[in-house]
Amino acid sequence: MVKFILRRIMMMIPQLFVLSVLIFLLAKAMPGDALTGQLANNPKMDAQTLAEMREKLGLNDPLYVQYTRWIKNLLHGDLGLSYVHQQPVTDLLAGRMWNTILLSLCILVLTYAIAVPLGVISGRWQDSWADKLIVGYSYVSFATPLFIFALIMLFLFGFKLGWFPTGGSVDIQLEEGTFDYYISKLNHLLLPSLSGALISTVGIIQYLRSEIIDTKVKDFVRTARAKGVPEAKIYSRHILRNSFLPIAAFLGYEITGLIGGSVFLESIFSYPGIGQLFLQSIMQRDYSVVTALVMISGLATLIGTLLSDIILSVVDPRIRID
Amino acid sequence: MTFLRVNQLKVHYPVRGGFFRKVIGHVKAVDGISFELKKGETYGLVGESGCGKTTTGRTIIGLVKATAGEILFDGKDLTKLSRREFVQYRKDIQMIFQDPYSSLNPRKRVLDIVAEPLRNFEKLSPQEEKRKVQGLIEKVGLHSDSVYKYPHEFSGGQRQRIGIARALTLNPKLIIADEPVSALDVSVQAQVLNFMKDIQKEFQLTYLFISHDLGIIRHMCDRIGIMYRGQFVEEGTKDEIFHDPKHIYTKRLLASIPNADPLRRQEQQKLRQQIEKDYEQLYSRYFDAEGRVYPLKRISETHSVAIP
Amino acid sequence: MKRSVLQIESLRVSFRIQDEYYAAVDDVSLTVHENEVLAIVGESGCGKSALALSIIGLHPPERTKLEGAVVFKGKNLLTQSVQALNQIRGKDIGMIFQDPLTALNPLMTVGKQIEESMDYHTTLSTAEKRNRTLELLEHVGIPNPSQTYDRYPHELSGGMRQRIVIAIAITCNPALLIADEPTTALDVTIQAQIIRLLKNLQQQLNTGILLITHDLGVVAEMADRVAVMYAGEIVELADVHTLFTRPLHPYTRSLLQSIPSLQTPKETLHVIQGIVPPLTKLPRTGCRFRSRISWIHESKHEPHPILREVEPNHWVRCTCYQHFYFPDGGEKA
Amino acid sequence: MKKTEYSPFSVLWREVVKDKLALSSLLLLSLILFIVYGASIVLDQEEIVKVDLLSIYSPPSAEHWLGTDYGGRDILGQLIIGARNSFTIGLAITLLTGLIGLTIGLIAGYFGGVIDNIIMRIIDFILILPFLMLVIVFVAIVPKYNVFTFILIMSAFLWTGKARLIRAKVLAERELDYVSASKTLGTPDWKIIVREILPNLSSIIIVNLTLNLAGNIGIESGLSYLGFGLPESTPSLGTLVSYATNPDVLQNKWWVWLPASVLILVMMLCINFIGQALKRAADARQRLG
Repeated sequence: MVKFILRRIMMMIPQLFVLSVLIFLLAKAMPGDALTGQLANNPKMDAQTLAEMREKLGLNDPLYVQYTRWIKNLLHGDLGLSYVHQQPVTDLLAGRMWNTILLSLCILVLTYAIAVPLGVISGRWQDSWADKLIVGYSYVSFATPLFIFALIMLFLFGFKLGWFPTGGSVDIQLEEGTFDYYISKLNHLLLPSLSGALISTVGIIQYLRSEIIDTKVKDFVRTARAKGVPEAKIYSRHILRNSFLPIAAFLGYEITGLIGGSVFLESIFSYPGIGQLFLQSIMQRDYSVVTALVMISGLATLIGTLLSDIILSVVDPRIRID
Repeated sequence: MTFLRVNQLKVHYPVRGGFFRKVIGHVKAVDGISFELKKGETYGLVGESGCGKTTTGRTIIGLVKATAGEILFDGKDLTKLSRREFVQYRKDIQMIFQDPYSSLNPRKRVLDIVAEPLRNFEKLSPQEEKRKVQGLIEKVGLHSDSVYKYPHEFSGGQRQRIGIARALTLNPKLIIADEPVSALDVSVQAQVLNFMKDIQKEFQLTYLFISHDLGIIRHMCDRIGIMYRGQFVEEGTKDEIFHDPKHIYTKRLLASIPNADPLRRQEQQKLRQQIEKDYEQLYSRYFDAEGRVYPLKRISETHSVAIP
Repeated sequence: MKRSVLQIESLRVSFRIQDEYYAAVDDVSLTVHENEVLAIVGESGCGKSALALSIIGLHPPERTKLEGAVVFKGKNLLTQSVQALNQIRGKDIGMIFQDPLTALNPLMTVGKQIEESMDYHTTLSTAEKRNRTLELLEHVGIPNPSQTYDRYPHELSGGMRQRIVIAIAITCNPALLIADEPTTALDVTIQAQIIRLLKNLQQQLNTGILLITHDLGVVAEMADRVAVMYAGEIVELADVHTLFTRPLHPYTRSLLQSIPSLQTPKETLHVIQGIVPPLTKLPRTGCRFRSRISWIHESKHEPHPILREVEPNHWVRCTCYQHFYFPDGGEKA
Repeated sequence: MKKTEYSPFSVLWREVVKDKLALSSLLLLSLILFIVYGASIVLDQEEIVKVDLLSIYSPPSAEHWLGTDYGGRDILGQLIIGARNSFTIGLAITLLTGLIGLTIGLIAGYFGGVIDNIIMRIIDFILILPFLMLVIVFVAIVPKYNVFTFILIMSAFLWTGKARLIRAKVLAERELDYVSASKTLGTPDWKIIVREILPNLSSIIIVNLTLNLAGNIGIESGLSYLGFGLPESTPSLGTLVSYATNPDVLQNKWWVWLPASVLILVMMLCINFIGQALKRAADARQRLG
């Protein structure tokens, strides 16, 4: 097991390397460099000082030297300096990262909490009215783009009905640490995460449904019936366990969707997370932040796929390597 | 007259493992077998699942690459030929597949299925092509209108005959039949087996007949090779193998065949128990330390056994 | 006379295909006695598997219609609730399936799969269940039972897996075993071992076995009595010796002639004309085999053929057997 | 002599027509596309994007059926042009990624070995990339950014899923004996791929392309919504929706963003219902064998 995880991590290294090179080159290809932003803030800076600062920051070094320096800093947790906000990127990220992780977790929990029961109902009572309803819902949510759904949710429940706050991550008047503060935080999370979750359930529902329908007619289920296993236990012990297996593999890949989703959700609900930060930074040409965010997202996806593989190898005895 | 000679043929697949997915061993699907086919005979390859009989057949026809050894056909070593050169020999060696369902493309009409080899090798006008295909289809006992139908409109036995018609299109000299009837019901089996015997005479075919069913092998074959874990255990004429088996593995295999006479049940059971006992006691005399059989040793003009 | 364990009375099993029901098993009556192997033999599509699965209600109920009666221990199984059936399945009636790879849950150790049936049919403690499982593993000829207990199905060979399936079926010493093509997926040497194992179990446990197979060789090796099925009906029923030495029905005779025999080789095999008709096109009246022996005149068939006892314990359907001959010169026995 | 109709297209077509929901979706979609493409020929794009300061945010009226935006521009006109652009671009991306994915998937699946290994490594790598972020970065840094570069950027990422799907199907198909048979009959590889394997994948490909078309329209309008989609000179449905980022517009000027949202929704639902019907038909066919 340890060996398997180790090898899986080893396999990530070349991917990470290529990813970092790609991002580094992209960062270099972005119009202007780290100092252009500063120039905008400080118009009095003359060409002479600019050139000197360039030299000092090593921006004139050959690419590979710059890359090595960048990656070395990266490994030390130094993501560079945001020239718009005039503070280290790590500091800038800390709070927003937490917000995004919170939002993503909420979406993930809600997604599974909605999708798993619906998928099971739909698969077990195939062709019943409940199944038809669930399948109908999954078709509609599959077809609906996230940003439109989120906008309509905001329009209806935020503005028209006023049930939920329409922006931010917490009521700014509240003090951190109080009970009301956390309630407010949760309240701000609810509408965006519900919007995200209701759209992302579709994959799991459809997959679980077809897995259950396929597993239902497998020979080993017939063996269990021939053993006299009661119907409820047939599902809990045999069908569901086997059907959940592929869903476990989904977990890691959800992360890609969550990152993309956070960009939309945070922008629509003005939720201060890294998705929103990313859009702002791109527009303000704050490239060190952009680079850091892309790198972190790539890493998160990689870890997600790693998690999926580990989960799979734990639950499926057939995939035990070594 | 030697027609095809297989010489020390090996097909090994690498097994990867360990930290860096290095090659840590080989699956020896076929491990150094030699035999030859004579013109017009039916040679049977028998063995249990995983013994390498199917791989052997597929290697001869070029679907699987040989790791080592020679396949001599018309004095040419087929394993050394490039794909382009091999094409010339395609016409002479054809194959009948096990599964009559997957071996016919469901999206093609019978006409297009049977004409496929013609289009590759002969430039015929559509009329000539159709005439030739209809002739073949009638030869295998189907109505000539069948050429406009799709495979799913036929039963298993009929599909298998369409497969045979396709194999016959180029007038091959050798046909490799890989479990040609094991997917069929017994009554249909008989039909296909009889038919294969008929066309053998008519087209002067040589068969390499691969099967796990000893009853069918006995019905069809002149000479038989018994395979075990990629190697030959015994080779001989039908009578030698069935009446005078020398290797304990062959004896055990033959004793396992259900006896169609219910009165001789006890007798058969006793024989099996005796052979099982011998198998355990004499194991080291027939198998080496790794559980592999010894190289074949010739004990008569036609009979060879793997004993030290 | 042996006690009977299962009586099938005028059983009809119909499946719904596009809003219409078609009988795959039609008016079949059979009795299985204790300590005997009753074989049902026939080609694919003759209804033998449909018959086997209907006994303990394993067909999907929403598209299956069961008529007649299957009497086991004084109860008609066809009218039992699923809960009541579950008390019988795995306890009094064990079932063995064709493909030992797919018949086992890939995510459960084989030990747990054997124990599962004890969970519902016994009040044994965990330790007792484990002991019984190890005993069963030993009984079905598995070396190292305690190691095998924790294995997953994919770690075992085909023959070993089939032994596990058998162990599951005999966990509660059932009075009846239904074996649906138990050796078809196995190599011939393994087949011989499994046949021997089943024969031994039958004698040790005094079990009645209903053996479903297409392989006449397996029938000859295992069965005490044989029912030959064609197109949903039993066409001949006799003890195994009679059936192989004095087969009467044209279908039985044709079938025996179409197999290459090891004992009596012949140049050409008998070919049965035509094909087994698909379920939706089964002939429903008259002798169902008549279209495949077209050289026998229509008048030789009965209009409504019934299964008749033509000699003690030898039953044949339709009168056509009296007039049947092989067009290519007859049987070379 | 009875000829049986067995072309996959005709079978799928029959299934869609039988499915009432899919049939009405098809009719509705055809109607929308007919109006959109028909009207966009007649409409003068210059006229529509011209700023008219006298009628800023005017609600629907006889002159402007769907009102105007912050520049006083006619919403209906923008809607039609936008729908045309979004659909055309979605279609272009679908076809381009379909072509790339199909070619690469067929090659990787059929030949296997080293080629397959390399291709799969590349695909695995692209799949772990944060797609949305990278597209935005590319859009931000590509010089001379226009519709074509947008299509290229999108396609560079989106072919992978299709290639993977096709490869998996080809791998399964390749093991079937009809492919072995063709090899033993001397049929060249390219012919086996194109004439033998491809027809057996056609229904899967049709289904996949249909569902992808909807997805691509969604991604395009989403990116345009964020401001990183089509260049400003090319109206898109997403651009109209993006006016809703202004809370005032979202709350009080529904005619600006709601029609575009609804139009996207309706188009995507229609395409999806057709796609799902195709999928059911294709699955059923596969079950039949």
